[in-house]
Amino acid sequence: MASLHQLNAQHKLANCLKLLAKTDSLVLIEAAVALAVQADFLQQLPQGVSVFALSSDLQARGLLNNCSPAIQPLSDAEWVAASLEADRVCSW
Amino acid sequence: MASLHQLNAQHKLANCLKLLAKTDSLVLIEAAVALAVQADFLQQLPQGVSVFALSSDLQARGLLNNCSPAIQPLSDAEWVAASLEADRVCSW
Amino acid sequence: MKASNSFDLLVVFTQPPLTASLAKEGLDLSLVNSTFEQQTGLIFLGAGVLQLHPNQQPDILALKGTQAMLQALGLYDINQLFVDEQALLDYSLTTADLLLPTESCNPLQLQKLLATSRNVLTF
Amino acid sequence: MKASNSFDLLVVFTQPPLTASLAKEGLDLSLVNSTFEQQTGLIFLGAGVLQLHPNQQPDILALKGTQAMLQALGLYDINQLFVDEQALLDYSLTTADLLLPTESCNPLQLQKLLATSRNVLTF
Amino acid sequence: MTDKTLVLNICGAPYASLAPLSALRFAKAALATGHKIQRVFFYQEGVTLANGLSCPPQDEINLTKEWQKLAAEHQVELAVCVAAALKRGIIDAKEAARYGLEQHNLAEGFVLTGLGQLVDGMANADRTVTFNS
Amino acid sequence: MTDKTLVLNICGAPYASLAPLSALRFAKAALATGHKIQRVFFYQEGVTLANGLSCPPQDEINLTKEWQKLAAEHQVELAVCVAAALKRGIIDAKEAARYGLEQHNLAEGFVLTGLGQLVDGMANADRTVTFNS
Repeated sequence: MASLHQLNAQHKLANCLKLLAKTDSLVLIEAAVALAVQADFLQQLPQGVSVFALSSDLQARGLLNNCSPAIQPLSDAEWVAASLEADRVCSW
Repeated sequence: MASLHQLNAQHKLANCLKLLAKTDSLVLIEAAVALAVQADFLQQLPQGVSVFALSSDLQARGLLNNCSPAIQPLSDAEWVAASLEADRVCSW
Repeated sequence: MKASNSFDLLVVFTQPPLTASLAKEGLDLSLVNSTFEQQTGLIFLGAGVLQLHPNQQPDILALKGTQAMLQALGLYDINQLFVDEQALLDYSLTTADLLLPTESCNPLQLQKLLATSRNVLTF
Repeated sequence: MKASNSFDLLVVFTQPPLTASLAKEGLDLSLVNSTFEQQTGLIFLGAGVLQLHPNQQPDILALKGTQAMLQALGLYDINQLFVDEQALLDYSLTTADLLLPTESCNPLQLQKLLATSRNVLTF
Repeated sequence: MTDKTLVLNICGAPYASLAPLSALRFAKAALATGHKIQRVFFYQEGVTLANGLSCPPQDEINLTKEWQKLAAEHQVELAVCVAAALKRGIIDAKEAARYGLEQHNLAEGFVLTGLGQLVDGMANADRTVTFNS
Repeated sequence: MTDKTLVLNICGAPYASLAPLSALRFAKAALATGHKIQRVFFYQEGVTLANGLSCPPQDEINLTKEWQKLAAEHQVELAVCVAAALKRGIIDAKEAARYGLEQHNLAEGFVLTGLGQLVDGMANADRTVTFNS
């Protein structure tokens, strides 16, 4: 019963982490894709969480090439698919 | 040339701290008065900073009696006076 | 913790009282959800626990506050309120201090509430 | 650092690019300020340093972005751009990576800019 | 994974947030991959997208028009929370008359409705996705 | 400390923020202690306070009316950034005609104007105080 957490702002991460189970996934959207290039971001997450970031949001901000290899860029179609594959979407 | 930093949301504190000099003052307004009852808030500030919180904002949220004694409640008139006494107001 | 909880909708409050009209809009939705016979659970997360702080006087700011709506939850059969154990510590509160009866939850318990609910909305 | 800076207005950018229209509105104001012969300084603080990240393609989202406005700053005699040294580290950037020439500042230098400016606005 | 029914819940304003734009991208990708958008609900600041008087600069995207176009092409319901809308000055001709106002501004294609439409949508759709401010 | 000239810059919307309410409290306290509010400037989401069609619930404060009242009683200028307002669908009769719109919604007592009015205010007032969202 895994959730997809949809995070759209960096400052909401602390609350998101309280509900983010290690079997859940996280997708960074909008300006929160800045986390994908932030040095200490990944180590704040529980081991095992799959992390995605929207490709267009990264590219629009010039961050696609700087994105950590541990973070998987998603097309909009893949974003829709991930939202349907999870048991629910939790938008922060 | 001291500034009065006016903080209205907890999540803006990190950026505020970057510009908050030890000779500056900080006034918590609106929902940021929640910081006045948060255990580890004061130790994040540089030594010497005067910290205020708006009395009405504390009272409206039931927090006036829980407010740390190191934080001085301000009436609206005192808030105006503090804004004029400082050399500038930096609103976050 | 009532381990068998499974809500149609979990409403998560994350902000202190009188942060815009977020809490009011979350409570409006909770009440309407209940009138549609949907099981509703509420989580007070992080600074959201302050929503249940006693002695709030929103009228001092000419604002309405949510005290009456919180008191009405029971009339709508919304009795399952969960609070973030860590947030209680951060704000030096215990469940006994709060406006309504709640259950204090550790991170795994909070995560389980999410994992067993059909929908979730954060305010 | 040009120690004698004293600005009529300091504009502080704190958000990553394309966070609502915050940066655009801060730049609009900076340009107008300059046409009123007011000395304007810009600080890029925290995630705001990403405003100057190269290779932005806002058109991918059908958005306008601020690249043209940033390039126009020089035409308006706004040449004093300051960036938060710690934020550059946090985002693995150096001033050489950025879209425009900037001066990297430590906390005391940033605080001095504020202490010597008449007005300040944060975006 | 095809042919699922989706409800989108838009809670952020244009300009102050990217919620209406991100939801539009999501909706287009969902429709292109064979899913159905049953309803788009506008709540909180999201209701301001339904302001028919907005005049964005000519070289910028007009999100209200984009949503009207998508809704017309794909028979998507654009449901606006009436309580949230009235507070924020988004009002149709009927409500304007009731409040004694001479002007109104609800954009064509949007309908003022109750929160029940969101609850009904969440209960019945395969998935509800919220776009916050 | 008496008789200073203040400019207030309101950047947050009603409901989505407390900016218009906090600024109102500040303005009342400033006037009560002998200072002058030279101008209130509305920028970013703050412009939505000037929506004359807002219908708050009867038992809630009507911030648009409160500001109109204060402005009338104390000759305070309510200046709304025209570019920010047009994007967000806050428009007066003159601009509506220019854009071919049949309706308009700028509340009485508010004036659409340029950003220069904020710059001029900041340059000349004793103190400018901003209220963010």
